[in-house]
Amino acid sequence: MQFGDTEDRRMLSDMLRRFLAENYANDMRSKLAETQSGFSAEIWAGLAELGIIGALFSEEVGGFGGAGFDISTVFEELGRAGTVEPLLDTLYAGGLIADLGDEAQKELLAPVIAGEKQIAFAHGEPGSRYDLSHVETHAAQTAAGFTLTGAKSVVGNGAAADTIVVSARTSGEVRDANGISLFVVPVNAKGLSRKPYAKLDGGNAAEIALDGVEVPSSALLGPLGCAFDAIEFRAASAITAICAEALGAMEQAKDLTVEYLKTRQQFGRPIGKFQALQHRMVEILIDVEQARSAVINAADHLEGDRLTRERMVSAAKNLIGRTGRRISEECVQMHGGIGMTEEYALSHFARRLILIDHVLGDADHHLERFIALGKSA
Amino acid sequence: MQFGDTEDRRMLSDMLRRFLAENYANDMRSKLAETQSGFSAEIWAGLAELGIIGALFSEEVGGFGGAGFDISTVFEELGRAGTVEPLLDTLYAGGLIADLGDEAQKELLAPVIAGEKQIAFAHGEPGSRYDLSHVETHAAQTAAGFTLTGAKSVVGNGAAADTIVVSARTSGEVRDANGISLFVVPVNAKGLSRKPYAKLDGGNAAEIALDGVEVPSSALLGPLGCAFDAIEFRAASAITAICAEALGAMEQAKDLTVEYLKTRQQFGRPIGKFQALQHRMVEILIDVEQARSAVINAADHLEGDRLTRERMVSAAKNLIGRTGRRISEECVQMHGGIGMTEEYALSHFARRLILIDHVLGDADHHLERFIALGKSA
Amino acid sequence: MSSVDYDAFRTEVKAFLANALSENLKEKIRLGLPMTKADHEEWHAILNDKGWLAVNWPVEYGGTGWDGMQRQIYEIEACLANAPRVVPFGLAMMGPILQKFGNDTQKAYFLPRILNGEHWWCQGYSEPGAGSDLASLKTKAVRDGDHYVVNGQKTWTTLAQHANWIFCLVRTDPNAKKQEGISFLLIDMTTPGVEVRPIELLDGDCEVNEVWFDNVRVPVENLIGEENEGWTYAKYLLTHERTNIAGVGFSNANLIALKAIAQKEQLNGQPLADNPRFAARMAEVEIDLMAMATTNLRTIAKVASGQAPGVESSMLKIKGTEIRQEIDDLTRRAVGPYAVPKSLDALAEGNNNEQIGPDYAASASVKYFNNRKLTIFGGSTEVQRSIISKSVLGL
Amino acid sequence: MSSVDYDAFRTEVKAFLANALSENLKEKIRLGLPMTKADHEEWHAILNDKGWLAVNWPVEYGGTGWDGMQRQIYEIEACLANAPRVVPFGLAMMGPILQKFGNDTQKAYFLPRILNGEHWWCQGYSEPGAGSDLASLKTKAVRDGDHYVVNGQKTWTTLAQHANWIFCLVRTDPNAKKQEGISFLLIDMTTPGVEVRPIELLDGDCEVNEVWFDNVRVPVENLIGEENEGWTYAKYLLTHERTNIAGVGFSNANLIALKAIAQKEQLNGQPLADNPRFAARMAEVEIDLMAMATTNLRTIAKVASGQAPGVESSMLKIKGTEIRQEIDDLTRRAVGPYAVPKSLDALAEGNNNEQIGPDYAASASVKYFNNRKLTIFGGSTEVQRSIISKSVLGL
Repeated sequence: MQFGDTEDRRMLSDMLRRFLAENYANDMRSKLAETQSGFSAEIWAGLAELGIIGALFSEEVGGFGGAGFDISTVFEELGRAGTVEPLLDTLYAGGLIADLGDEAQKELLAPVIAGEKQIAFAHGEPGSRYDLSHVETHAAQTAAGFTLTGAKSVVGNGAAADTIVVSARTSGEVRDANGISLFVVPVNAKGLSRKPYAKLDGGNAAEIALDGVEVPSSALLGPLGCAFDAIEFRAASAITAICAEALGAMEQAKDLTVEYLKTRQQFGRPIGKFQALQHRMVEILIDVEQARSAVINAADHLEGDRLTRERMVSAAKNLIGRTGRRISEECVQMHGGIGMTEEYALSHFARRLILIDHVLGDADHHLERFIALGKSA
Repeated sequence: MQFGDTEDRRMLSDMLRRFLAENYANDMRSKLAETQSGFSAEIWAGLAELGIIGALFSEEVGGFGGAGFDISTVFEELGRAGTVEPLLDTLYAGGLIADLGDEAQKELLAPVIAGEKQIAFAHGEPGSRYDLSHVETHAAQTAAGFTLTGAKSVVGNGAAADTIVVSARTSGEVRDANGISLFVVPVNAKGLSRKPYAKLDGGNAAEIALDGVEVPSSALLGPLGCAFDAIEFRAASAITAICAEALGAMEQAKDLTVEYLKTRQQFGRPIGKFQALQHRMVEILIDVEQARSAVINAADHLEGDRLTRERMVSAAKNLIGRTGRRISEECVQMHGGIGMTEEYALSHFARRLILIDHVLGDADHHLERFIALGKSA
Repeated sequence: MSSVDYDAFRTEVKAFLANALSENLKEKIRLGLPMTKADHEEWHAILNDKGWLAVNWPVEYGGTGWDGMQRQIYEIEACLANAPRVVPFGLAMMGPILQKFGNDTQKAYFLPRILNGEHWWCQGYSEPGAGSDLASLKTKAVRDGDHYVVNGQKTWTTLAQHANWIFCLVRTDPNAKKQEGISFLLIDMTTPGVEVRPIELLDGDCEVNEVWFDNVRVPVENLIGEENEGWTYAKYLLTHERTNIAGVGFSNANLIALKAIAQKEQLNGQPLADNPRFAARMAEVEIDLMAMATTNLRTIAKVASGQAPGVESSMLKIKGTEIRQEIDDLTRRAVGPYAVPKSLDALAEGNNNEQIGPDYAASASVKYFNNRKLTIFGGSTEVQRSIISKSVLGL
Repeated sequence: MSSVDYDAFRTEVKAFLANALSENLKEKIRLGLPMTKADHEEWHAILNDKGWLAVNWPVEYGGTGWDGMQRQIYEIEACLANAPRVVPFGLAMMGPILQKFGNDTQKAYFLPRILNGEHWWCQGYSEPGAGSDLASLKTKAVRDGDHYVVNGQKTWTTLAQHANWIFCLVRTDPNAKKQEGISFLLIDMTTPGVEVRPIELLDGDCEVNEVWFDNVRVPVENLIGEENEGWTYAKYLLTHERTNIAGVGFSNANLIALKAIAQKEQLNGQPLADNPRFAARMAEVEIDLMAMATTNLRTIAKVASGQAPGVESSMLKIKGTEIRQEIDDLTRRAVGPYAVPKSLDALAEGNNNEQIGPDYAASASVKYFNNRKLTIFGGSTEVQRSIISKSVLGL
């Protein structure tokens, strides 16, 4: 019963928390929102230097971590500080390269871990919603390699990425798990065009059009048509990560609200003396502890058998989706107007907690998935 | 915008409220629970004498009312007083006789309205749950009439009834709407056996076995195989009635709780001074007003076109199911232990509000029905 | 009330709206794009020409004189037609207060200018330290000859950036306790010393503002009623029947829009609208709305029969905003991953970015976030609960 | 803790339960039938023979000495096997208090008699005027020579009808304020002047009682610790790790039973378990339970590492009872119309009525109603919230 709480991870967590506390101010986010990438290059370099990017990858590919609890440790701190840097996309795309790449492809990871290159995973499509197996984008085999045609939507870090892992169908029907292949594509490939934009909760994304993009055979990542299992596994890592981030954001939202209840005076006393608010605050506290346990369960089973892992991961994303919404809305409501203002940090956490539910499957998606997985148990 | 509130109905309501306030004591219910019928013959006679049973039927069959708002007016008062007398079953079975009966059959209603005879509608079956068209009980046509075979479950007033309206299939498959017929059967018919029991919230019911019960052709109520529309319409009346009863029970539960919050002292002041309880009490008040509007909507459309009527009725039963549970649980919780004791009236209302959801379709059933009806709109 | 032919009225309203609304306005409302000042003014002028701008004013002041049922019909139809809302501060708030408590000079001067758009009003009640608690109101007005000199700060002032007049609660007696010693003052915002600063909210929108007063000189003629009696006048709006506090029209139109979105969004190859759980949520909120629309009509009937509403307003505010927020929440959830892009900017006027995802998705998140304010502003849900608890339940 | 082989332990527990439980007991628990005193005594004796009766006592007093993980495993397996719960008043409450605060004579006399069943304890804290608020405790004990004379009334005393001893909070200093002036007294219920009166609850069950004291003479040796310090001892149980406060074992077993019922119940020709909304509710509560089981283990680990829990108990109580009630609610809903009959009576011993509907339906409503008490007794949810608000949030 360690719950992943090792000495090393405690040090990692302390270090990261200190770094972000010192370098991440609330007003920074609104400035970053005006930039093309939506995030801070300095922070990114700092994270790389601290080894935070490396902590997401195994030693085999040049990292020094990569286990479920390494990921959750890092992302909880990122969530607590409200960072907008693209670590999630790095973990997702980078993980696929680490798992499936040949030696040449794995070399792409060194500059990523060093913070010098940006990557993204272009998987979602206009009609896919949260379905991981929904791939309409098509890869036609040619003499020299493949030609990619299709559209990818809401590609996280898609505006800033130098290299993009693209999923495309090489066989099968639109929602088949079989027949999906991955390709490593440089952003300047001919026929690839991006419509970049900011995300409402910070950072960047892009709509990506693939209009007959020709890639060599060496662009194929992993075996032809069999990428689904790897995508599912890395989605599980990414979901664990984003759940841990949500946990950190919940803690921050909770702390800000408790502090506000203690200081804000109304009717001659701190509003935290009003019992109705006290009792609602306690529900938030309980939600946070439930979320923490859900994250532990997911992280703890990330290296386990597929069925248990996926059930734990879907359970976590469902629970985080439900509690995240409740915490976001309740914390704003208990603050009143001030909780909605951009200049006050809570608004970022409130927004982030809501929008996390729109990434990698919402609470409904994962509940239905949890039920389906239960039937095959 | 009268919402059914006429001078006549106000008088009916006042009269009934006064009668029940004077004659219906809380400790009466536990005594009645020990009897076979589970209800009070004296109260029943009193209700008949006051014209309350008659108010549920049209003048054509010897009553003096029968409209949606007549029904809701009566049942709101019954609910407020927490009566356990079988008016719902009388309305349901009697309504079918009124709507479908020939002259001879309609004559059965006079002693019912006079309070001298008891009736029931045996429709539900062990496998039917809340599906009105689920009828497995079979009626085979014979030279002299019909032979009924099957099992009926949780037949309200089934233990006390003298005459039972029985639904049986004369054609079609188990859940077809077509092919259902109704028969008027005396309880002493050969082959009809009853397992009588008390209901948890008062009154009686029975499991009824039909083991080759022979009835004459004159027992057929309405045209052969075409009873479904009449059943659906009378179910709508009965649902409106039980929703109004729930509304009355909610009001009573609310009033008891407000009173308790004002008088019960804890930590040196009435617990009603604690803001957390105040705010929850307000939610109950809002729920009650929503329930009142839902009852009005149902009663107001009971004589209207089928689709609107059924949508309003299912909407009401769904809303009442949801708010009834919330009010029941919250009122008990705010009372603490005392709210659970049999000798204190709240326990009856709390139980009744929960179990109403198990009669004539629960909140889930009616929500799905509301959605299906919306598609055919 | 029964003399009105409501069916004919509804037909007339529909016909008018179909004719009067420009494509530009309809499209902006449909997409949830921000309205400019000119947009508002365009619509107000059209309504004023028709005589339908002041739905809750009596005919003698240029209002419609409609009964409650007519107002509910108009509200539902206007929302369904994607008509912009009427900015409420002059029409629904300042107007009724002037009519009830203003003197003849004030009425004659201000009322026509609300209708013709010369005056754009905003509301100066809230202060940084006094949200729901007016006892701690700090903005003060000190009498100096035939002027008041006003100093202080108001906040959460919606659309103050467009306004040229503000009605304010100001403290005129610093020694009075609680809600006493407060006066109701009308201030010309072009007076030197008035400054408006925008507040950016979590949806990125800048609808609300701070308004600062630095030695602002206000003629004493601009006092409403008696000095130190301001709370009485302000309170009138809380207990007086407010137009549209239940938001039946908004909820009805938004629910219909949600259903259309749920038909278009696909989930596992089926419309989202056919997903049993999503369908159930839409149906539950529809059922709640059907009941609330009747509660609203019951309240209107009660008022028409001469009874004062009061607590019904609070109940309708709580339930109405809850329903609106639930519909906004479902709409946000319906659009799936497209809730994430900051895509409203791309659609806005003068911006030639292309749209991201389906057009109905653009405003889903922003509207959800923006409308968190519904349960905060205008008397928070918590404040309404306390009012009801005290006045109805006697707790 | 890591030296224990938990898999082997689980196997041992399973094997023991499979062997030790009589069909009669298993069937009663499965059907939710009321347990008689003899039923309880039978099971306690079996556990005591095995040495597994006192799961949270140290070995020196005859307990198992199990660690927290072992206790959770045992609890889950015992519930799954339909074992009766161990009556907690002697084993989980009186025992630990005696071990911590009792003197040697008290320990030597009482502890073995808890184990061998000679003493059946009940808990005398609550009074009609003092539920959560012990400051208004009225039962008084007046010193008279080497006895206390006790007068007053306790209420909500679970299973007092079976008990021969009661541990009570009594007021020994009438002038002290709040929780002071209260003593912790052990009373032999066969003493003249003790009377037990049943309270019938809304599920028709008579588990709780009033206990009246009329000049009951209690030897001073039966005082725990110091006079007027009783609240300190009583409080210990609230902050001390309580066995099974989260109810993981109950919830787990009940959820499995619910799933089986939902497979059997048919809705439109399909198992209810396949109805998307019902399946979703079962899945959500399962997800909540999975998280809470981990929260429970985290708390156990914290205690094992020497930290005092405290507020975790309150959180687990709130969430644990919420989950249990949700499962009870779904079970009631699952059985449909068969929730209505008063059918448990028909199944009970010595009653030859036939069963009404499926056997799993008989106790569904009664259990739902009975377990409304979970959020009321043992420190209501509201009281727990206030404790957490104060101690963790500092509000």
